[in-house]
Amino acid sequence: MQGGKGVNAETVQRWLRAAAALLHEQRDYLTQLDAAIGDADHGTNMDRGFTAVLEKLEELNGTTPPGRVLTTAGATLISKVGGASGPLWGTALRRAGRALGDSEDFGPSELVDALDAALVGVVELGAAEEGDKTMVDALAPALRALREGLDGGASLQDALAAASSASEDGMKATVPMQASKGRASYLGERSIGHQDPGATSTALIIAALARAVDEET
Amino acid sequence: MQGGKGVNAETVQRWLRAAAALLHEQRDYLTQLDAAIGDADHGTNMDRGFTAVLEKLEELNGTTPPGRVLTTAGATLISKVGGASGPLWGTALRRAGRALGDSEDFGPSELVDALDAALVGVVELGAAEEGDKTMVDALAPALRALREGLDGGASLQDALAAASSASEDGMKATVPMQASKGRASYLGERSIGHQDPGATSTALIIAALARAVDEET
Amino acid sequence: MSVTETATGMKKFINEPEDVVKESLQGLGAAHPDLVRIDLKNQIVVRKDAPVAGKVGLVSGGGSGHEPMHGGFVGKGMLDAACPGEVFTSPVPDQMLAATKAVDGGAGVVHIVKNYTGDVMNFRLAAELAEDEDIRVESVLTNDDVAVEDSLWTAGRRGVGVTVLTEKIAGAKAEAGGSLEEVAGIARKVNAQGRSFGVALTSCVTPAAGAPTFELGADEMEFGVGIHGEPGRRREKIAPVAEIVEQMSEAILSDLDPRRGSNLLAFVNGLGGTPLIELYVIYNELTKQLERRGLTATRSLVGNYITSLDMAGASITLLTLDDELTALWDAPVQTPALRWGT
Amino acid sequence: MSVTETATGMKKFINEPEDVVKESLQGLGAAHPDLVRIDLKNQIVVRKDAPVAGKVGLVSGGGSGHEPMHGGFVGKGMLDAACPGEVFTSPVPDQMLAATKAVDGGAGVVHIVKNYTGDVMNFRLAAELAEDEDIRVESVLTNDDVAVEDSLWTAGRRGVGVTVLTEKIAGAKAEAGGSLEEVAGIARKVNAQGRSFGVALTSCVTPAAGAPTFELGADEMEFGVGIHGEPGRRREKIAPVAEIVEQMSEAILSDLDPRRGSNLLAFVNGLGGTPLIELYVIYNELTKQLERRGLTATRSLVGNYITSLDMAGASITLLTLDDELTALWDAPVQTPALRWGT
Ligand SMILES: Nc1ncnc2c1ncn2[C@@H]1O[C@H](COP(=O)(O)OP(=O)(O)O)[C@@H](O)[C@H]1O
Ligand SMILES: Nc1ncnc2c1ncn2[C@@H]1O[C@H](COP(=O)(O)OP(=O)(O)O)[C@@H](O)[C@H]1O
Ligand SMILES: [Mg+2]
Ligand SMILES: [Mg+2]
Ligand SMILES: [Mg+2]
Ligand SMILES: [Mg+2]
Repeated sequence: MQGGKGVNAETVQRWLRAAAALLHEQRDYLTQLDAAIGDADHGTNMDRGFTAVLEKLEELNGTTPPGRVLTTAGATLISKVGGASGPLWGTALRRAGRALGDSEDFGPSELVDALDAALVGVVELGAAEEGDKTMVDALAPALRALREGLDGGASLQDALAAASSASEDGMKATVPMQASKGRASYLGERSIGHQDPGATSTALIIAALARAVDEET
Repeated sequence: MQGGKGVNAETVQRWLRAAAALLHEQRDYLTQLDAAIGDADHGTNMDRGFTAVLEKLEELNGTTPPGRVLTTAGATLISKVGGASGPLWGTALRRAGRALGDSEDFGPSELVDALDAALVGVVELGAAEEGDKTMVDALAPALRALREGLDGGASLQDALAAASSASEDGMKATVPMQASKGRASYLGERSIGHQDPGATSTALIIAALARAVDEET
Repeated sequence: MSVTETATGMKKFINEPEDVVKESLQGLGAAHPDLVRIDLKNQIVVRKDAPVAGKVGLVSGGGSGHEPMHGGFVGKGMLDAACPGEVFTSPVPDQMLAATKAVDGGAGVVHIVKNYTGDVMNFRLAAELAEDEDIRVESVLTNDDVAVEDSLWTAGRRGVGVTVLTEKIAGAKAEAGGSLEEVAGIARKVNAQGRSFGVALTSCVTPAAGAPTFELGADEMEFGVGIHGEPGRRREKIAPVAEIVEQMSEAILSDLDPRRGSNLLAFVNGLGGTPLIELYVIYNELTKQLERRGLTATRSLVGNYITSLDMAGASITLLTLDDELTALWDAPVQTPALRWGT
Repeated sequence: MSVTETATGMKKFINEPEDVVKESLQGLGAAHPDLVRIDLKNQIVVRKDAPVAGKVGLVSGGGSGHEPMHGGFVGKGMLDAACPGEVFTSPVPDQMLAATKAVDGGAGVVHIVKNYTGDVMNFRLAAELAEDEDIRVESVLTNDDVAVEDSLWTAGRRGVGVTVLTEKIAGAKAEAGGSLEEVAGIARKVNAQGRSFGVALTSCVTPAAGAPTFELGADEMEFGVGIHGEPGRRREKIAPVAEIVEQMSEAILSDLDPRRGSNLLAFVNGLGGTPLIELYVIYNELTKQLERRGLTATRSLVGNYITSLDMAGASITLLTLDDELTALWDAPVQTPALRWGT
């Protein structure tokens, strides 16, 4: 496969650690965003969840395949977070993990399949489409950009960098949107003008993935 | 009797009207004083009471003797005010009225006896002495000054003017006192530095009396 | 003046401030016609089936703003009537006389009076008027607030949380056919065996004033506050609840001084603006404090029962129990605010 | 971090913000050992004598901060278990599964779920897990808040006050031996016949944030607020309560549209920081609104039952009654927060 070596358990663990660090750092910011159009707990929720994930990672020995690491992380989020983001991100990581199966390491195309499975899981559970002002608005563009980048022959690193900035654009694009899913939808037009907290945490998680793979080389 | 003509029902009614007007005017101020060392209702209480007294006065025909006017006013305060000031001022006016009996009009010495009876009634009910930081600190000095003035040959008007300023001095003197009666006593030393609301309303009522008699001439 | 005009700091569901008490009473009557009736003219709440022939009548009253006390405690097994005064102002003798006459079943009437100068004076005048009409009246004073020293230099300790327990237990005694002396006796016993202490995190706002009665810093609490916004012993920085409850328990227990192994009724009361989730956190800390001292809470009451309008704060009341008090506490009660048994 | 360090705007009786829920649960368990037991590990409140063999189990849950809902409604005649999440965050499937297993008496378990995305998703995952363990689960959604339009463009109406009535009435049906379908059926009927509307005068302050969730001007109210501090339909100037209640009643009744002469259960609920004296003023205004429309409140509930931490505000819930619902409402209930009959 082209564009640098494959991704392995190492990378996945680095991804989750980087995500946990970013979410912890941005915890209060995410909660403030949620205060504006939700119930002021998104930062606390994600931070609580990924802190629990880190603890779980300690228990795993080095030999656990990357897919297993992700399903474990997803299950942990489901049992620790609650709210909307718990089941959604929990399902996302579990589906991604299942897609990877038990292989020791994997390449770009498997990563695309994994993220695709994650998105499908989120949409199955939450029934949100792009434009509904949810995490989907940051996840879907990331996946598209990754796929396009790789198809266009870019390296995994470069494709992920593109995915990350696409995710950020998607996050910013939620500002003018009127929410039609989740708590923010209760606000109707008053949800316009605020950035969606879940899209924001999603952009952080994608950025963490890009960073984790980048550090490979 | 020396020093101007006697006092009659007219005068008493003017007194009560003037008192009602002053208390209504100072209502919020009295309540603020009570907020500092009590429960923020003294202005409301006195205003409610004397407003009811005014209504009662309407029902009395001109022939009602002054003593009757005062006992009626006292009974009205007892039924309308509540709190500490209701029974205290109600008793004061009732006792004063009883002291005057049914005479058509009366002179300075009867007025002294009436105010003396009022003070005795207040002390019987509340067991406060001068220095306890209560209405007694404004009522007792007024009575003393009135008596001394008249004994010294002053006119009723002048003696009452002296009584009124003595009452104001007594009111001001409550500021440095530590309360040992009423709600303010719960504060212990923290009651020091605040002017007693009841002493303040009492000074207003004495001032109203001086004014009412002054208008005679 | 309407709420819109006086809105600053006035976050209240009211029409005219001067009508709050009467309108709230009408609401109480409309919501609980099976338990109470309202005499609007006399501004009193009367048990539906009063007077109960042969039963000692139980009357209490005081300023409004402490709901559900007292009106919410009128009903079978507790009060026969309540006299609500204006907000934070004791009721007048006329109300108390009307209530006393309305509930006298021939066995006499007990007045439960919280120890405040105004309440004491007005109930005293009312008792005299009632006796003029040949109704036997026994007055019982509650004065359980250990935040106030009971000395010659004060009006004496305030009546607070123990009043609720006194009304419930004396009410059960009256329901059980106790005589005037017995009902008054058990009421005095409850008062003697109970102590309270309160803490405020914010001031209350009276409808008449429309602004906080006292100012507290964002990180301050009023330690030993009264239920009328009367300031307390001292002002302190807000501390973790474990420390606050330790200090409150210490103040109460050093005065009550129950012997080790005693059974207690532990009453954690909200002052109006503090949510139940916090009251249960306080109760959790309280049980630790009691354990440390070899005491057991065999009965509990947690909620907003004697409040101070919208004040954020809480009080703790501890009552030493014996079999008689426990049985009377457990006896059926049917009032708007306390209901159990049948 | 301790309260003293985070005190600004944080007028709460707590230790560490992250421990509030667990410590409050411990307090609930300590105060009511006769009614409930606490499973701290799974963070659930379980009826003392659960599982009751042959009885349909009733489980509810949701974010904390709404006390007494749901933990205070666990006991005979109401819920068999409650799953409290973190403050304003729905609980997790693990808790719901543990609760479901703890109360299954062999007749299946009904989940009462308030319509919020998070609650719905987590209960859905829990139901799947329970079915894997061969426990029959029926989920009932409550969505009574008419402040939110129920359209394709929203997550649908929120579940609020009617949840309390649903838990009481379905609980009575289960106690009476109703089947899984019957209990779920009556619960759905209550939800279908009930509507609510809420107004906030102040924002709540979550322990985690330590500051108001939203800012309201001194003379503003949030009209149509949710129980998590979610802003409502619009912001308005505070008006006299008569006007506020007229608007609330209008919003509810135009949607519920009961026929003239209907009997209603009128539920005036405090959001946590509003004192009872005001709730009864609201009830008084509400009875006028109902009269005007030829409706009668034959049953009432007034108090803080589904709250939003320390928020000053109130909600009104109206439920159309028939003989069956009335009888089930009157049936005995023995929980920390609702108690009557035996
Ligand atoms: N139906 C849905 N589909 C996808 N994402 C959703 C959906 N509903 C909510 N979200 C996401 O969840 C975020 C809120 O998460 P969080 O605050 O943790 O949960 P809660 O709303 O239960 O408090 C929103 O910002 C949004 O991005
Ligand atoms: N025992 C007493 N004797 C005389 N005056 C008293 C006594 N107790 C209180 N007062 C007076 O009453 C005033 C308070 O009256 P008010 O606020 O109307 O009643 P309350 O204290 O019941 O709210 C005090 O300022 C004091 O002057
Ligand atoms: Mg949220
Ligand atoms: Mg006062
Ligand atoms: Mg007063
Ligand atoms: Mg939430």
